Amino acid sequence: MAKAQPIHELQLTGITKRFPGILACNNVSMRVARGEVLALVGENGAGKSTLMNILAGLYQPDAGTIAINGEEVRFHTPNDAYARGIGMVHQNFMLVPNMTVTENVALGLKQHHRFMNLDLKATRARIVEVSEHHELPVNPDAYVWQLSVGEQQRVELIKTLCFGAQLLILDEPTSALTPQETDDLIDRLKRMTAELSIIFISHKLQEVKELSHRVAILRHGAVVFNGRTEDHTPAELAALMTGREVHLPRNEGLLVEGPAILEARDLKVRGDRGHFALDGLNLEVHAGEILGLAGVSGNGQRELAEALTGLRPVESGTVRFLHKDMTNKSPAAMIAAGLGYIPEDRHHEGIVPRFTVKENLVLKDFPTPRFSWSVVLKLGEIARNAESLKASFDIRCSSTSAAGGSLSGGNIQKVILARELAREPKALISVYPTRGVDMGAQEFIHSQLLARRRAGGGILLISEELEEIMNLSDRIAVIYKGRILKVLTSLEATREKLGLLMAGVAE
Amino acid sequence: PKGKVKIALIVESTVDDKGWCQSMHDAIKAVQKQYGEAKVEYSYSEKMKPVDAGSAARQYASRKFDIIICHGAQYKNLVTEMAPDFKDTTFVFGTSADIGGKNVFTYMPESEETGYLNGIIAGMVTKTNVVGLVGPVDGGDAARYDRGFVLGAKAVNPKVSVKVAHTGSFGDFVKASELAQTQMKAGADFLTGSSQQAMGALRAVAASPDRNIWWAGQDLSQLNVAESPRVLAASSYNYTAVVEVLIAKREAGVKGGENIPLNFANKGFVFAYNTKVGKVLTPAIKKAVDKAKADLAAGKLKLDWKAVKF
Amino acid sequence: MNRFKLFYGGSIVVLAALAAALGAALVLTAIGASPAATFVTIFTGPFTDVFGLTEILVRAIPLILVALGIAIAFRSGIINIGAEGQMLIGILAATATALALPTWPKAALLPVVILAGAAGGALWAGIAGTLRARLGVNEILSTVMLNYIAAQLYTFFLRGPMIDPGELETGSGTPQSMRLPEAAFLDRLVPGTRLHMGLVLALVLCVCVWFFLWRTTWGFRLRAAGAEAKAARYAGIHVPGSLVAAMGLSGAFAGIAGAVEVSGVHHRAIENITSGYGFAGIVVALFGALHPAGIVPAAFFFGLLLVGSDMTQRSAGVPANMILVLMGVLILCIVSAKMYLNNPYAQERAARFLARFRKPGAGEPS
Amino acid sequence: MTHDLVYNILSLGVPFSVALLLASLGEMFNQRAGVFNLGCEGIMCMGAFLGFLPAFFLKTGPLAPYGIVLGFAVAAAAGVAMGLLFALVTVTFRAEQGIAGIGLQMMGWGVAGTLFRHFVGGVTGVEGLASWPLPGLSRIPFLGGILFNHNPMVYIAFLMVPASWYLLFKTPWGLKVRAAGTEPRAADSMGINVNRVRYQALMLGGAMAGLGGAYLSLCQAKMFADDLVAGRGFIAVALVYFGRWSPLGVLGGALLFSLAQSLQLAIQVAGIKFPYEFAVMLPYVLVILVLSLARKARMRGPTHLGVPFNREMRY
Ligand SMILES: Nc1ncnc2c1ncn2[C@@H]1O[C@H](COP(=O)(O)OP(=O)(O)OP(=O)(O)O)[C@@H](O)[C@H]1O
Ligand SMILES: Nc1ncnc2c1ncn2[C@@H]1O[C@H](COP(=O)(O)OP(=O)(O)OP(=O)(O)O)[C@@H](O)[C@H]1O
Ligand SMILES: [Mg+2]
Ligand SMILES: [Mg+2]
Repeated sequence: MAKAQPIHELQLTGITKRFPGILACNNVSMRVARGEVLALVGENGAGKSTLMNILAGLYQPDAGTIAINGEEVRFHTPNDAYARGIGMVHQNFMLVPNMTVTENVALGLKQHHRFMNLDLKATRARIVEVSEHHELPVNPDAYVWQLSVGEQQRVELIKTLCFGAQLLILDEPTSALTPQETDDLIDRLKRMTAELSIIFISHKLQEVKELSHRVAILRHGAVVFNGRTEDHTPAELAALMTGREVHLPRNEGLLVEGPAILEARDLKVRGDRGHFALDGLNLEVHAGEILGLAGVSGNGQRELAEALTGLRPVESGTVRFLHKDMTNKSPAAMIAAGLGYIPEDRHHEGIVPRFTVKENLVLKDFPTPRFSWSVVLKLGEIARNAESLKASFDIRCSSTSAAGGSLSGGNIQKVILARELAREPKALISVYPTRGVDMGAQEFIHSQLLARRRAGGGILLISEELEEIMNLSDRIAVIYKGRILKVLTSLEATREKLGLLMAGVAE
Repeated sequence: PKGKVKIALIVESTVDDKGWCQSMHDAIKAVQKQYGEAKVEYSYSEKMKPVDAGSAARQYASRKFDIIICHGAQYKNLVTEMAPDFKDTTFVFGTSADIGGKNVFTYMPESEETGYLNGIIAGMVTKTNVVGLVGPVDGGDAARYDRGFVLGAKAVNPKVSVKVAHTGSFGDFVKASELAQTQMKAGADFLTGSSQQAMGALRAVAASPDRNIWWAGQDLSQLNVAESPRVLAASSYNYTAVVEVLIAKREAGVKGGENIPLNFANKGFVFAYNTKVGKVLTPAIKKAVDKAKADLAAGKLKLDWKAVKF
Repeated sequence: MNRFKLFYGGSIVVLAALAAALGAALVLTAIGASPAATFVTIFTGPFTDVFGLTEILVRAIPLILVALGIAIAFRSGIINIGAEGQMLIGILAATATALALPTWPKAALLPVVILAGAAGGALWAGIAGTLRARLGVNEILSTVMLNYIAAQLYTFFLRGPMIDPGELETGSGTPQSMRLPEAAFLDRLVPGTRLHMGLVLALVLCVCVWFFLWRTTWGFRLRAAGAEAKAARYAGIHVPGSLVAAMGLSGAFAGIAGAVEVSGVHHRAIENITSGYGFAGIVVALFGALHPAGIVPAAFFFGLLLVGSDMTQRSAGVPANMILVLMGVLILCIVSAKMYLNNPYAQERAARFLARFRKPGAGEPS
Repeated sequence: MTHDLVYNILSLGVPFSVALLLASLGEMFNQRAGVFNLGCEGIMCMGAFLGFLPAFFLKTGPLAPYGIVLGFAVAAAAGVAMGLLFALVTVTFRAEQGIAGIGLQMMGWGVAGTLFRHFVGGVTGVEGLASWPLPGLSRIPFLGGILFNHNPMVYIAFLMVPASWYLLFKTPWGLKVRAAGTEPRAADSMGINVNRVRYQALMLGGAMAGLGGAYLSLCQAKMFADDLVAGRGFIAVALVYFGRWSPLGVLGGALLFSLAQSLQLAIQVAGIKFPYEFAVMLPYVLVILVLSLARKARMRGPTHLGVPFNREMRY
């Protein structure tokens, strides 16, 4: 792969792409100049990823053209796009977990493929070179499965840069990053604009504002707005995106000290790699409050959620729920006792993708008398339940008999939310509930969580979005290396304080 | 025969398996040749699982076949159950020593006799006093052959040790070959075996670099194949005689109700030396074998094969 | 659009059938047999008389039963290639039970015999299920191995403890059990044929399986665990338990198939009794889309194929192995076609392709 | 005495493993690339028959020595063809791999049997490959006879273990294969033609299964018969799971199985009194036992095994 010619100008004209029954991109035209950052925003399912996949050579457009420096190009495979200097970091990481970073990069670096011999040394050297040049530290010999999400994101970036990208497409690169990592990334990207152009997709308008020069907004596959970023506030952009005003709700309630319903005492729990991910953790969630759990991911959040829900064995310490000792009780027992859970991985933990929406909506309650006579399912009741939840939670799906997996991420999240809230849980553990979800859906999810709080449920909200935590929580606990470093009331908490605590600095 | 006779054969493996199924097939072919195609019509069905055999037999019966030979004891049931529905048809199955219904013949090779003769040769030829027996499954006529063989070997050579082992299948040629190799490694310089898989064992013997390892078989065709320089003797079931008896009895109006044993006395077996192996078969051996054969034919020698345990 | 769908589906099926016929014809011609005569025999032969018809059903009975079990396992996320072995153990259990209770009346004995078969199959499959759930032993590996073990166990019992004493007395020595008491026979449905009550049982069980999987909480649990184990675990379902249960049930059906074969057709345990139903059942289950409503027609079709192609060696002079070629080629063609039938992407592409001819140069269909 | 017994078991068990080893290594490539080929048995049948055919026809002529080499070549070619057919069905048409495999197995078995009937007619032997003791090495006491006194295919097969390892872990193609079976989307996004890689893997796997089959007919049984392969293809597939998709693991599985086979035959021949059926079961039981007792290995298999790749179709 010879180094691609610089891209002075990229022009998309009239791009149209349809999938069975869906017009994903509808006559889209846009333009990116050298050194420019174009932000592409829109609701879930607006067609952003599809458009970018076309640009990256993965999909073939049904109509329309791509021109680089005024010359029309056709990309039949991703190779063609790379050859012209277009590199993409996909929404879902495109990394092979059981290979090393070097091997992952080598996969695409065809110039290091010799006959019957893979020149991993050269690839490794190239990685080191790129990572030093762009200040993106990475261990080339680590296996991808050993890396944190942030590190994987970095690997994706390095990979794309190693291939010699002139135009970098980033599809929701920050949706799984911590605030620090996000800031870091944005900084780096800003510096990179000296050498390349960037197309940046995000649901976080703050980032869009900070990074991009221009914004294009997609709605239902068509461009509805295209203009300079500095001329518009995030609120205006959100309104353009959804077609209405978006207000993320805030927790305005008074701090009421209800009884503690969910408690963890001296909890010690092992993580997947065998170390103590929770190391003597103490925590209390009270009825009628939202307890935010702030922290950089990987400090034991996942293990805490799983230990509380009975999914992960507790080595020592106790879990009490509704004043009963529930340590190492099965998930079924916790569910029956009234614990709700919105898991991190919505696609594989939250729903059964091949089950219909209505089945997914009773995934936890199907054995209860409401949905079954002894062992026989009440299909009518299950369907009625689905229809009413579909309406009250505004779940967008063709019918409640559609496969859960065919819904967009935001709608899958609504299905989970509907299922968990409809059970009126005494306590709810909610992990990264709005990751990758558009503004409109975020607004909805937040208001639902607040409504549950008002109804007297205790909520443990695990999130990395300080914005989200500060908006919703009554109290905020900061987790660091498997322990709670400090608990603040929402009045005490500031961005700066939390940031320091999350970095492990306790006064 | 006076009129035309239609014969059908149902077999579990194939008619070219150089073993159990082929011997019956060849016999019917021989009879057909002898009487002329105009007199004997013949059709066969191969690879018949018990359930398939049921429908094949019924199709033959409704197509007015006179004699339907189900060549395997596993077909016993279907014959027993079908026979009353087709009273004009002669059903035949074996191996079995049962007496079937009015229109059912059974046949039973008393294979301990052929085994005994091969055993005598083994006992006298072996230098290492280790003899290998490659068995398929320990049942039916194979079990009788194996036990007869042990009796024969012990009768002439008390010091001989017969290494009996089974592959657990009738048709796994590769396993039979592996087993034969194991036996040769364990010192066997004479091997034998029955059923179609025996060919695998014989191949192993023929491929052995040791030119002093011998074989005695249970199929005359083994005397005329590429491996025959290793084969000292072989015997075969003379199903031709059985088929002839079946045709004759039917002409005479007897449709069944009898068991036809195969033994040396009724010429149900043919036994032959390999004439091309030179001096290995000493006159003493031939003498002992011929005497045993004559005694068996005359009924003077009774083999208590059931007493042999291994 | 509907007319298009019909046309699209139709042409795919025709193409697949043609490809299968071509493949088979190639081999037939190579050995000098007539393809036309062969095909005519296969697809019309069994229909020429009542007996042929009933024979199709006789084959379909164990196919349905095995396939139902396979469907339960696959739907529950565990792959069962061990139906052959499970049938064998089921047959042993059923036969032993029937022989142990010779005096029982039919109404009591028959259900017990079939349940014993189910228990035997369930036990054997349960080994693989437990190994997978407890120790993570891949079930493809263990079921393949257990098939061989079951086959040896089967001859061991038929040759030893369960051999018909008559076989020993007469010296025939054939490894087979005694004949079952008549009370353990499944009644014949059509006199003069081998069609037996097992058909009714199989069809009833189809409805039961459908009800079980889609109408009960048990089925819901199993299906959820199979479709996405993680999500099922998060929803409070005990996934290892459901794996063992699914495998056990699956084996139970194979065991029933075995028991029904013995009680309905052979009336004693004999060698080679499973006739490859354990493998064919997998194919039937997958053809039937792992749904009872699909399994029944698929089993009939395979029954026809088995009976029809078996006839070819007698009426068209085709060697027995040709049956395997035909079935193999047919399977390959049908699975290939199937993916095109329910693929909306391919459908859309075809529609667009056609549209190009209808309105030259104009846009897309909607 | 025990020394001899151990020697016999080992020196026989090693060549017994070759057919399984070849086929399993081939299947390992298939599965590493994401395709589950249950039709291995069918390919072995075709390999066994077509490998046998040249050796059979050239048996008596002056070309006899080349018959065997030609046989292996034809078997490998037949394997490639069968692999291509399977690829067409499962990669291009994206058919369900499990059923397609059973279809291929039936077809291979049937075609081999039918053609055998027509062109050969009955169970027949061929000269087969003689053993080639390696000069020097074969005279090492004990080990020499176990490792270096076999026919050339044994050496070739064992050399294929490191070769496969190298191919899989040290070459660009191996990298592509591993990616195609684990994260085909990732591979695709980096410009790797996932389906082409799968085609190639299936062709290679087919060739090796074909060689495995030919080993049975040309080296082990030195004959062909309708049922020669007798389920070894299924065992080969199972051994890939046993070996957890690594060449060394597959070698371990093949050796364990065939040494157990050799052991059980030796036990029977030694005349130990118990029902032989239990001896015959031994290898199968042992494989399950070893896998049950082994700690769960960390390396997970190709996670997209059995899933057809389609860039546009999701979930
Ligand atoms: N491979 C596909 N097959 C079928 N339909 C698809 C496919 N990819 C996308 N679509 C359709 O195209 C539309 C656009 O999807 P796309 O992934 O581009 O959305 P997006 O804007 O990236 O959403 P998000 O913000 O959630 O990432 C979707 O509504 C979906 O219906
Ligand atoms: N095979 C498919 N057929 C039809 N539509 C699909 C298919 N796969 C995905 N989609 C649609 O594509 C759209 C975007 O899919 P995608 O997986 O990018 O979801 P998403 O909203 O980005 O979720 P997330 O980012 O949370 O993973 C969704 O609207 C979804 O309904
Ligand atoms: Mg997207
Ligand atoms: Mg998204």
